[in-house]
Amino acid sequence: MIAMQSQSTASKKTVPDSEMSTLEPRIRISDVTLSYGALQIIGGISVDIAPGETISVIGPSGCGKTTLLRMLAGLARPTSGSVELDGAVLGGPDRSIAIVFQDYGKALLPWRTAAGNVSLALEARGCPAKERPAIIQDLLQKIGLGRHADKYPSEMSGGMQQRLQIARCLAQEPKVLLMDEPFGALDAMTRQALQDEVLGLVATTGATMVFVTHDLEEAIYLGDRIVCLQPNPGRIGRIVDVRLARPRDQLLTREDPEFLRLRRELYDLIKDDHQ
Amino acid sequence: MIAMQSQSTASKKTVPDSEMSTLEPRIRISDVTLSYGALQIIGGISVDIAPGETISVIGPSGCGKTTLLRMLAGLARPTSGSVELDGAVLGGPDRSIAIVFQDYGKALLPWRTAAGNVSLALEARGCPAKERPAIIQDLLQKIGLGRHADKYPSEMSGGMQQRLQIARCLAQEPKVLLMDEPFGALDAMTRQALQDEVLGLVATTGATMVFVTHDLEEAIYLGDRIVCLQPNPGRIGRIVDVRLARPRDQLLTREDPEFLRLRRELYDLIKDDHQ
Amino acid sequence: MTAAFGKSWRAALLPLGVIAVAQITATATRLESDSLASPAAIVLALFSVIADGSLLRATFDTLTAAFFGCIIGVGLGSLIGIVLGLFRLADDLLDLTIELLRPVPVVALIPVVMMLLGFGASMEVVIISLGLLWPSVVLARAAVKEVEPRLMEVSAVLQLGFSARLRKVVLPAILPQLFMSLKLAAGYALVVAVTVEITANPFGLGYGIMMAQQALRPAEMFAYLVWIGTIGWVISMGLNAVQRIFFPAYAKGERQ
Amino acid sequence: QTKIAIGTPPIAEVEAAFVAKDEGLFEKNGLQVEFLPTGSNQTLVAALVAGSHQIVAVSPTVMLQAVESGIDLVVVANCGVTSPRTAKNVGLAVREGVAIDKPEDLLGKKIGTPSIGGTLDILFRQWLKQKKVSDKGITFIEVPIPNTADVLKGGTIDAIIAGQPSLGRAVAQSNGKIAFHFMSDLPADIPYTTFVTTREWAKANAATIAAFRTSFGQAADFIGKNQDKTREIVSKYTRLPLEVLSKIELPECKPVPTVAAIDYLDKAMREGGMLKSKIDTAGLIAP
Amino acid sequence: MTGFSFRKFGLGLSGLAAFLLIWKLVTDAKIVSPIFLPGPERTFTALMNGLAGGPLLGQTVETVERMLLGWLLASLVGILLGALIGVSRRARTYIAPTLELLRPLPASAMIPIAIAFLGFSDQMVLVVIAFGALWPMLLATIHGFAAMEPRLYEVSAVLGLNRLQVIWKLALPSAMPMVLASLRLGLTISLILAVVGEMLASREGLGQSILLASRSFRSADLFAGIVILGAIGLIGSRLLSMAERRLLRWQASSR
Ligand SMILES: Nc1ncnc2c1ncn2[C@@H]1O[C@H](COP(=O)(O)OP(=O)(O)OP(=O)(O)O)[C@@H](O)[C@H]1O
Ligand SMILES: Nc1ncnc2c1ncn2[C@@H]1O[C@H](COP(=O)(O)OP(=O)(O)OP(=O)(O)O)[C@@H](O)[C@H]1O
Ligand SMILES: [Mg+2]
Ligand SMILES: [Mg+2]
Repeated sequence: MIAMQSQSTASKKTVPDSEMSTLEPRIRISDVTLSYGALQIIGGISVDIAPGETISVIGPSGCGKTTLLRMLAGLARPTSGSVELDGAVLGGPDRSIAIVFQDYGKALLPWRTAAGNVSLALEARGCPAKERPAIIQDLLQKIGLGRHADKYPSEMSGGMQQRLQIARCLAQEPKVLLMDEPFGALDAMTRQALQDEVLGLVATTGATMVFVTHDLEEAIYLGDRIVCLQPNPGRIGRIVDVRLARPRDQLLTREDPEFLRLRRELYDLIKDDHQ
Repeated sequence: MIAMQSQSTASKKTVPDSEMSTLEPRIRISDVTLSYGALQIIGGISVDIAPGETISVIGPSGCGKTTLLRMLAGLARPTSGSVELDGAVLGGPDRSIAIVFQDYGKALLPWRTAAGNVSLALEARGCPAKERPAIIQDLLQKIGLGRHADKYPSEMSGGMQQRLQIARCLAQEPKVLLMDEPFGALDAMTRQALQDEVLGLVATTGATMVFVTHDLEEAIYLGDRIVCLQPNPGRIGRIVDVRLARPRDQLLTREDPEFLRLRRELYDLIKDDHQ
Repeated sequence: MTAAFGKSWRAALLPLGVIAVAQITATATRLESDSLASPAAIVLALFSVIADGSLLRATFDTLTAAFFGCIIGVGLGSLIGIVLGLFRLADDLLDLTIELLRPVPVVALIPVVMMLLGFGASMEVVIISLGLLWPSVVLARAAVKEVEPRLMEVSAVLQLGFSARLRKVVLPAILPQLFMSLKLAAGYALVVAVTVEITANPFGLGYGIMMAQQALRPAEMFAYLVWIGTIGWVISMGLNAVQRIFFPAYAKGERQ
Repeated sequence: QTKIAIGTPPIAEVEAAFVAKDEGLFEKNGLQVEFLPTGSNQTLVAALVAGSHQIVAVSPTVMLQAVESGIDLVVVANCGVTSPRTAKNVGLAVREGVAIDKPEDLLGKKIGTPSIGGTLDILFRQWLKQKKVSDKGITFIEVPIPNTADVLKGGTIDAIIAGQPSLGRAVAQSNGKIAFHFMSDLPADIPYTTFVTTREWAKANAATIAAFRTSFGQAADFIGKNQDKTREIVSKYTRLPLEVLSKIELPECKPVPTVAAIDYLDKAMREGGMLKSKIDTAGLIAP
Repeated sequence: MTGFSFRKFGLGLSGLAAFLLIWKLVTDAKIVSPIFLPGPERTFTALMNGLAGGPLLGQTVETVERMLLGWLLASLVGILLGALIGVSRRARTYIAPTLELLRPLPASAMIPIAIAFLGFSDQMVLVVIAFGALWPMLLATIHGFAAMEPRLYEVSAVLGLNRLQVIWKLALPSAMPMVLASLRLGLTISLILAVVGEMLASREGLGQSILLASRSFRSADLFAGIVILGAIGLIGSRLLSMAERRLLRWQASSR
């Protein structure tokens, strides 16, 4: 039950190191635990996440990544400890926090087309009907579904459904973006394109992002810090700072020696955990 | 609409090259097309798959990988062309063909525990009730769910559900194993362990496998041949032979120069396609 | 337990309010009628029919008929509905005929069934099951068509036989809907039973209503009605409890 | 002892059956009677044909229609019949504010009737005919007996044909009056209900029918002599409150069926278009 | 998407033909007296007579009108109440138990009471129809709300949808298959209750015609009425299926 409070700061260009520690964290996770009955799933996690920061979360299957994200979204109540958003304890879901669910198939409205599903988020935040089509088309274009606006989820491939869910979350214009293996069903090229798309959006909107993935390179490429979870119960094993310059580039960043070093480090870490 | 009939043979140790061409293919896909209404999804695919061979399928999101697999499983009827299993045209689903669905969350019986879900396949093939618990426990152990036999799917993480579905397919003892991004929700270590597990099973049972993935390394590591699909409509862009020795090894095989060469080749291929 | 008790007074608020208003109006207008009665008079009448034992006998007769009618009607109807939901051919073949037969009021068939079976419990059971048959068919068919297609594909791949597919995939998947159908049917069975008794069969609660009506005892008629409402409510509560005990997974899912 | 099942509507007009049962007259004549007061006439006929009952009491008009459509019924006995003594039991109640003083005033009005095509209904139409008023000019609406008073008061109809006690209540509640005691102008001895059975059964059970008739004869005597006791018995079987019954005249009980009465109704229904084909009325009474 | 298939139509007709044949065989075998159960030919003759010169057509219009109005009323009330109970805990505690208490009350037994309050009016019959036909829609809506994919409730919470939006945009569409099936049931019940209402409250219509036919043992006329009822039900249900195919397009494509 090691709860490591990371004092290190993210090396994001927009937010200089010195400023970071003085800034109020956007999300403060304080000694959070969660149990189902007698079974403890999450055991004492504490992290502060600064505004605009991107945190990658990795860890073995079933270690509690999804559960942690659900708590950040206000969908699950911690058994003890608390999650704070901008200094106020999070009591439940909030429109400023978007979450991309891991089971994309279930999170879409089967009776709405791709455009309709994106529209839902716009309707929720009261966007005027006239402006919606343009925003929707723009978002669908960005995630590569521009030509599929009229398809129902049942007529889309797994990767397309996954992307559709991302588009809906972006339509929410969230302050905090929680993503649970959002690119799991995508091929390498589409995935890289979307990584850059998301990074760009996060940079322009200043959104804070927590990104669950099982792809180490993805975790490094996207994150300011990487939280490595250990299972039984889920807890923080290590927090790794990613000191790579931004904006990042699919070719250059991935060839950066620091990138390769981090990859090796993480790989060894999880291999040790696995044994 | 280029339909490339691969004449090349898989370099599987058990089946020498010379024998291959004389052998009846286990699966013969002859000029298969599929349309939904006016929309053509699959446009003329032809491949022969030898018994015991493992084919990896890669391709961009929405190119028709899942659709192809569904036709091989007898779940979708080709609009033209035919799929033959052991020389007989496939008329519908068959118990000797197992399929791991991409949307794992929907393919499990929510009212049965992990053990119960695996049991379903045993019940289907009339396995005596007394023998079932041992087989189930063995399978769950293999995929790392030994301690979760009594959990319901709703109480499992995404990766656990995915593994559970694989266990059920293995319980079917299939001649042909169709896998649709089966490891998409798994972390790298679990994924590698399961890759070896599946390879071992395929080797011992002599099953034929068609494996859809978006992970190039996984495609190379598992396959005897790699079918690269191109979208709109889905068709074969290239078939790449994997001349890597078997049994394969996570460290050695991945360091093999041929492995790295193949990776580069595939990467360039899909990058070209993507542009 | 206490929580349930603590809540039940709130449930009683609305009916109690209505009763109070009714009593006040009845007293104020000095109600005298052959078809209406004041709540107080109804309560008195209820006690008198309970006291002379006629109510309990009638209840037993009605419930027995409703029970068997319900079992047969819902069982057969659901089975037909499931078959129709699973097999396109059967559905196409019978759809037209079923849609034609469905709107036939069972009341109109009473004389025909009477011809075959005369007065008695079996006639009533047959009519109740006829009345429940079509609704059950429709609901079961809709439920089957709603089953997650992926699960149907799983059973196709595993080549489960009809009965295995039914027992292992379809039934568990549609159980919540079947239960809803049963809940609906249980209420409706009571309705049909009482209707048959009012119009034809000389026993049970409906007969009691008919006699009270003919005998110009509105209070007694209302007493029967109130009693029927209470029984139906108890049955429905019972079914809810059964649902919670036997399908906790569904109850859990449903409460979300 | 012969066992038979009898079905009747729960009304005072079948008093003889109640009395014969309650006073043990059936037993005395070797009949063991199971007794079921039942709602509608049609189901009673169906029960008769199905064989679950041997004798049922139906309105004679229903019997005639059944016979016309091919159900071979015969009359066993009568009970309540029209008579000057009970003429005041039935009347046309008119609500306050509706002017009906002479029969012609009925034209264009809405009139409630307890059962379209029932005995009262047919008799009222006969009366209209006597008064040279066409029933085509009047809208008849069927109103169940318990609703008589409420419906008249509610104003959806102008007048209603009713028997006691509803008649009195309807008049009182609507501040109306009884416009006509039309029964006074109609012939006596027309049965309100009649006990019938199938011809087949009647042939095979002549002795039972004789015993039944004897019982009814004795019951009629009893009724003539013991009005109060009869009221008690009727109240017991029909569950009509005794206070209500004690305010009205009990129906005249004449058990022996007559061809004349059947002919009268047959003619009336034929004129009203309710019967079309020929019926051998003479053969309708069980030998 | 034309919605018409010859195969389906042909199969449906052969099913119907088989049914008519069985009907004919049963009546020819005289299992039930022909006085109560006429054969198909006699029914058809009576139907033709009634439609050609007789009153059947006008009565049909009356009954259909009554049925439709009652059904609309019942659907509206049922779905609104169901939605209310589905989302509001307060409605669940205060209203639901009373509804459970009312549900088993036989609509036919309510008619005398309704008459007492509303007289012999069309409104009275409407209220009775609405009362009786309400329950399937009510239960289906409540069930649909309860059975909605839990993940979608989470989606609505995250998007910050208000209660009305959750009902309108998530719960109702998700309950749609069930609700549509219950609308069909409701239509049938409305038709049956329109008929029963006409019988008991003597309103002009098929109900009264059936009642009078049954009273005078004109079973062929009675069955002619029943055949019309069947036809009304069939047409209503076909129209609903067409609506269903449109509304459930998203579902049709997944099978
Ligand atoms: N409702 C529940 N009841 C009991 N246990 C649960 C429940 N939900 C989740 N768990 C358990 O909590 C643990 C963590 O689950 P979680 O979904 O957070 O894992 P994860 O890290 O997201 O895994 P994956 O990478 O496979 O998605 C798992 O062991 C799972 O079995
Ligand atoms: N029922 C359907 N109706 C219309 N189009 C469909 C239907 N099912 C699939 N498609 C289309 O077929 C194409 C191929 O889908 P498929 O699921 O086979 O893709 P995929 O290669 O598996 O993609 P992914 O990697 O994202 O899972 C997609 O463009 C999809 O929109
Ligand atoms: Mg997860
Ligand atoms: Mg796919």
